Amino acid sequence: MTTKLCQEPELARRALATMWTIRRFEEAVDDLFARGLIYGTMHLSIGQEATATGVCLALADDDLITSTHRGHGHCIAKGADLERMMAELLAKETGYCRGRGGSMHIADVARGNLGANGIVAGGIPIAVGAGLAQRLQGTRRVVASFFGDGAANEGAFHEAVNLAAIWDLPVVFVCENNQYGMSMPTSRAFRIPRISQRAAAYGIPGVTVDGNDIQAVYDETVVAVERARAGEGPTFIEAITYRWKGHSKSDKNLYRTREEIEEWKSRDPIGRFEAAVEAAGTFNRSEIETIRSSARDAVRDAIARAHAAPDARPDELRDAVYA
Amino acid sequence: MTTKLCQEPELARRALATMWTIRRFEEAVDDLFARGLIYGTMHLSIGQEATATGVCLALADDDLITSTHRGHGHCIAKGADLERMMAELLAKETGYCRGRGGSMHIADVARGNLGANGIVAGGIPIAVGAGLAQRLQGTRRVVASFFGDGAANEGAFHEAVNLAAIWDLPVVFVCENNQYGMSMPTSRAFRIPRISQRAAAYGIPGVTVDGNDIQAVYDETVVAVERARAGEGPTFIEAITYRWKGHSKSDKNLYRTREEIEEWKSRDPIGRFEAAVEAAGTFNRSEIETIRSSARDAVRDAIARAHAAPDARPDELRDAVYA
Amino acid sequence: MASTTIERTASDTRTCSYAEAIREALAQAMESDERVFLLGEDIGVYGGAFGVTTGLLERFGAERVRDTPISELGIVGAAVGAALAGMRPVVEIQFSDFTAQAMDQIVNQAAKIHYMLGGAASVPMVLRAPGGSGTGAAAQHSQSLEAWFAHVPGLKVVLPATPADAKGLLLAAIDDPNPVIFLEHKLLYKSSGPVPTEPVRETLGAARVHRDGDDLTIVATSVMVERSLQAADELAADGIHATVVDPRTIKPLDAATILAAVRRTGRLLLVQEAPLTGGFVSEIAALVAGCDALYSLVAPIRRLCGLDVPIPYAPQLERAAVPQVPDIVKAARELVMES
Amino acid sequence: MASTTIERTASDTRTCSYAEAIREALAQAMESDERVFLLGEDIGVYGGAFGVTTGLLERFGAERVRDTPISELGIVGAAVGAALAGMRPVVEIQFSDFTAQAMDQIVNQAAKIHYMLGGAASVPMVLRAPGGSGTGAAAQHSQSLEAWFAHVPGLKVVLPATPADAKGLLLAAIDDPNPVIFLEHKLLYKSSGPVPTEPVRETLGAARVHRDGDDLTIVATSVMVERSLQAADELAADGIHATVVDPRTIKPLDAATILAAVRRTGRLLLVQEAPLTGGFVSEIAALVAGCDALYSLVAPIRRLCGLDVPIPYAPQLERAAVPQVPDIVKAARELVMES
Ligand SMILES: Cc1ncc(C[n+]2csc(CCOP(=O)(O)OP(=O)(O)O)c2C)c(N)n1
Ligand SMILES: Cc1ncc(C[n+]2csc(CCOP(=O)(O)OP(=O)(O)O)c2C)c(N)n1
Ligand SMILES: [Mg+2]
Ligand SMILES: [Mg+2]
Repeated sequence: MTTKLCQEPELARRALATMWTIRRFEEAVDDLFARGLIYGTMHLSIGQEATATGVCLALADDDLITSTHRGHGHCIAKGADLERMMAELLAKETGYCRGRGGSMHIADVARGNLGANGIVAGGIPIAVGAGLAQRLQGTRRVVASFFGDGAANEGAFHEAVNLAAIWDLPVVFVCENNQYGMSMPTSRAFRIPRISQRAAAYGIPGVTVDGNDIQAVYDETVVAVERARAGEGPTFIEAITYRWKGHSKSDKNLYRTREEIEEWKSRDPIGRFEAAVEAAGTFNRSEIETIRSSARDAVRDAIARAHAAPDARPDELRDAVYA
Repeated sequence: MTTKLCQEPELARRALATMWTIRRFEEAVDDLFARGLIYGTMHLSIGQEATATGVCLALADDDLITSTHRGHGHCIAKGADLERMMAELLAKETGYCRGRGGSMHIADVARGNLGANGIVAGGIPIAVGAGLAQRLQGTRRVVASFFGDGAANEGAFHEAVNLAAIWDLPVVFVCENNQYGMSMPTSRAFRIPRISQRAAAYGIPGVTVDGNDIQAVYDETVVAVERARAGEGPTFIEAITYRWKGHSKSDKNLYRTREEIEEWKSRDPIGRFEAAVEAAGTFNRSEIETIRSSARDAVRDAIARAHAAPDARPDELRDAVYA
Repeated sequence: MASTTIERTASDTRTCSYAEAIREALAQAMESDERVFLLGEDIGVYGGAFGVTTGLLERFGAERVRDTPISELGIVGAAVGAALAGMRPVVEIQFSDFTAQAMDQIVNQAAKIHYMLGGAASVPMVLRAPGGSGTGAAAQHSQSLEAWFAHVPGLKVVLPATPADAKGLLLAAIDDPNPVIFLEHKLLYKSSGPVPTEPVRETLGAARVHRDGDDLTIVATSVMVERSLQAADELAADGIHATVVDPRTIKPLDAATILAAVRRTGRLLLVQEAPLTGGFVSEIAALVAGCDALYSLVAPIRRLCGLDVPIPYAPQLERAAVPQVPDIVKAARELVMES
Repeated sequence: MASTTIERTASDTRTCSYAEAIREALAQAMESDERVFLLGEDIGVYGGAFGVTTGLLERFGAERVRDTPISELGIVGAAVGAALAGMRPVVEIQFSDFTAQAMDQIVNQAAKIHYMLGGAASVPMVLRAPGGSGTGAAAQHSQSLEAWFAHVPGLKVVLPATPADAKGLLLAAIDDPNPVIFLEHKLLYKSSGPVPTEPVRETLGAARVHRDGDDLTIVATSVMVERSLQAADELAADGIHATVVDPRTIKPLDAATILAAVRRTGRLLLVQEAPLTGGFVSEIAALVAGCDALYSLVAPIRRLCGLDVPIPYAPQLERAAVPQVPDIVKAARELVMES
């Protein structure tokens, strides 16, 4: 048996704080975007917080991840600085990418986040390469690669998972199946009920978990990470979840019903975990409320500081094309 | 039960004649190449004749195929004109491609061969598109796509098979597993014992057959073609076989043993089928000998006529870049 | 200039957007030719990432307006195969940057099959994809990749700059028996202009001279056409008169029209959004410098292009990375003043 | 010309082939830097499709000389990830045509990561691949695709023409903290020449002037360098003296050396194997026509390039599709005679 997150104050706090921070951060992004204060586009993971959080809780600080276009949650869960994240979205010089990347390219290499990626499945081969580097360098680090259900139909997914499999690389493939790739439901994009069934095509273990149950995500990740560290190769984890918001700003949600969305909101991963924590007697209501409000405050602070930071500098536009 | 090829004189004759024609054609190519009379490179399928032949025997004349760099066998089995094939290899104006394609690009669109392909897995998505066209046009035609074991690790394979699967397209995927992609053994390129296990990743049936047993290949293709025609979607057939010759002209065969090659020669698909035909009493030795020698003669004739044809014309070099 | 008097049947026009013009071309092509069908990610109920195919699913059904999984290589390959088997597929790739995923099928298959097979088969397909920056989508969603395709024998490459051209050129591209790369621009989708109501084809390979002037020639493509025309207005107020030519298709390229304009004006300003180095306008410079039009030049050929940087996210950086109207005005003025 | 006096430490040389020179660079880099490793299809026991890596498996083992399945996109992506995580991967792609499979990782990932991340990470990797025609391998195995890569900000692009350059430039490419596309030529693998025994680096971005002459400047790359030098010999016999410049790296490009030669000779012949339209030498023409070097020209700039056709299989057609020595001689002579 792995650790019960809801019973361990330290882990329960981290889990809750992280999920709330993701939720509040993205609500803020949604709002700033609607008010025209954020440029470009953004993809929110509200409703999917348990996946990013559960996986990263099972990783060591110096383990690595690759992330996606829907990457705020992964970034926060891996320990990013909220101010630098928000500064990036606000196109500030102090942002993680000096304002050059925006939401789709935030990386936090120091904390092991090799980057969000605007290319569906683009990060998967990169994760495999990072895993290969660990092997060649003789470290015990593990790489977790996040990607969506839609990404599993890209050639990049196929080639990369196979490479990790044949070389027994320390990679954990985390497929966040939120049931749509943009407007395409998994029922039409796949002829199999579970994407984790694809793991068998590469000779690696594959499991499907309830992605809104942070304990389940955590448990499977712990097993996968152990396998990876032991040199036994990669694991494929499919986490079933749901995005509450549209795919991106341009989404009119024509491909799904309001009822479906409401139904999934009732399975809120944060609410579920709060209930478990409370039931376990680890924290009471007001302690939970404190965690919640510190998340909100941390996001507010980050926004305020990020707003005050200097804008990205056009006069340095030509810098850093080459290292 | 499907038809017993060795018991049906007409089918047995076609099967034997086709396999011998492929064998003799490729022996001739090998020889012409060694004598410097053929330019470029070539990939011989000697030893694999039962696969191309068994599959194409199960197809109707107006069914389609896509082929590979190792495509002489497919082309002959689909009914190509030997003279035009040989003329192509000899870079003649009368060749299938007017000397512009050579061995790796021979196509015979009139007989449903959409083309060999110099790109590993390049033909697989094309086959799926051709299958989609049949569906849109309301024909009952089926498309068989030949490819090697190595091709099954390309992204193109993955994306294409999935498309055919979700759309129930009339495509038969024929993986000729000759156990090496150039020097890479399947045991190192895959972490699964059977490539047909990948079919399950797309929710389609997958089978592995002895690719040196023409009956087995034929039987499974008949089943797959029936499914496809009935609108039930694609099937994946893995045919285990072996190439007797090197990968191409530059191969020094350092990655496999002489014993292994000899062992596989003892499983000659043609010899096995001849034995079955004789045992069934369908043809006697001398009848078989006649089939053999007419294959040899047909190839000889084709070479002679092809040699006499005019060379491809450099003054028309710029023709046909655009239709 | 032959190119300006493109033959066309008399036709009513209506004012509509570039996106609507493309949609109308698709619909008219599908109505008149059963072989035409669409495939791409989210082109059905979603209407495409930029709404171009909105409503077509309802009109033509899910078989002919075919949503696909996220599999660009597979999609383009399926189009190649369908084209070989007698159909006329029109593929939408959500952002032209993702043609990178499909380059094998575009370049090694579609472009080469007709020639490689000695003419025995052809690949009549269109690949539509939006390029360009200006929406804050950053480096992986903002490229202008036309030069890649123009360098590939066997492909035709179209860059429509106006709604009317978008419609007429797309209809021609769909009719064409070759693979055509049709590069739209995100910023143009909402631009509007008069568009023939009837399915009037434009010619692939004929430039459009948008404006005549004797002081310099500006050759621009895609979103840079409108910017160049605005710049030309400003310049005219200063007494500098520019001829503005849009090649519209860079392959085939209407060199004659460009060269005639250069001979007449003696000065050439080339404007493109793509990064300077190796961009398509370098080809135009090389054409001019490679023939006697060179002797008409009274000043070096000026290229005003995107900087050699990946497109950055921050709006002020993004804007500075590619030519804007004031940059064109300035470059033109310098070109005329210096010589 | 600064470029000709590239600094180098005194070093013995030995005569070896281009393939051996590359192998030696790989071996020396692997010996001196643990982070360097190789990956690619059949690079182990097979020694690579062209034998370049023969023997390296035995010396460095299967972890550092890593055979891969046929998965170009995955391989290049793995190199990107390994580079991000502190390694120095050198990828071999069997034919440069198959970079089409890997364009996303090359262009959208490797080239952009450093910039897109505001400099927070870099991607020190080398992608080696042979290009060019001349072996009868036809349209999908004979392309010269350097122009694609040169157009992508963030990449460096090297085209070595001699064994010595192959070695020195490859060592420099491996040292470089950026993604470098290193395009070898199939026909050159067996060519031989003197090569420093020591691991002497050449500079990326410095042209090599192979020959000096006052009548015209020939700029050529890859296999066209040797053909141009042969042509220059023939021309010299006729009293026509050519300067022959090989840029060696087209990104960064040593424009100064080229422009100086043009200013001195007044005539420019650009020779490339890739198809004319949109090829990299168009960029050089545009550079010359875009500055005052234009005024030194006494004749239009002549481009002698591959025809705009896919490379055909038949030897006589294949030869006719790209410049040969007599074509260069003829073009140079016409250029000099006409003006
Ligand atoms: C190669 C590529 N194709 C298409 C897109 C456009 N696009 C961005 S996100 C997306 C849907 C991705 O679906 P999924 O992988 O399930 O992730 P989710 O958005 O659901 O988190 C698409 C089609 C892209 N960015 N990259
Ligand atoms: C995309 C691509 N990568 C690599 C090659 C080089 N190549 C040609 S055939 C081959 C091996 C193919 O193996 P397999 O698919 O098993 O077919 P086989 O040769 O065994 O018939 C390789 C690596 C190629 N032609 N295309
Ligand atoms: Mg999804
Ligand atoms: Mg094989």
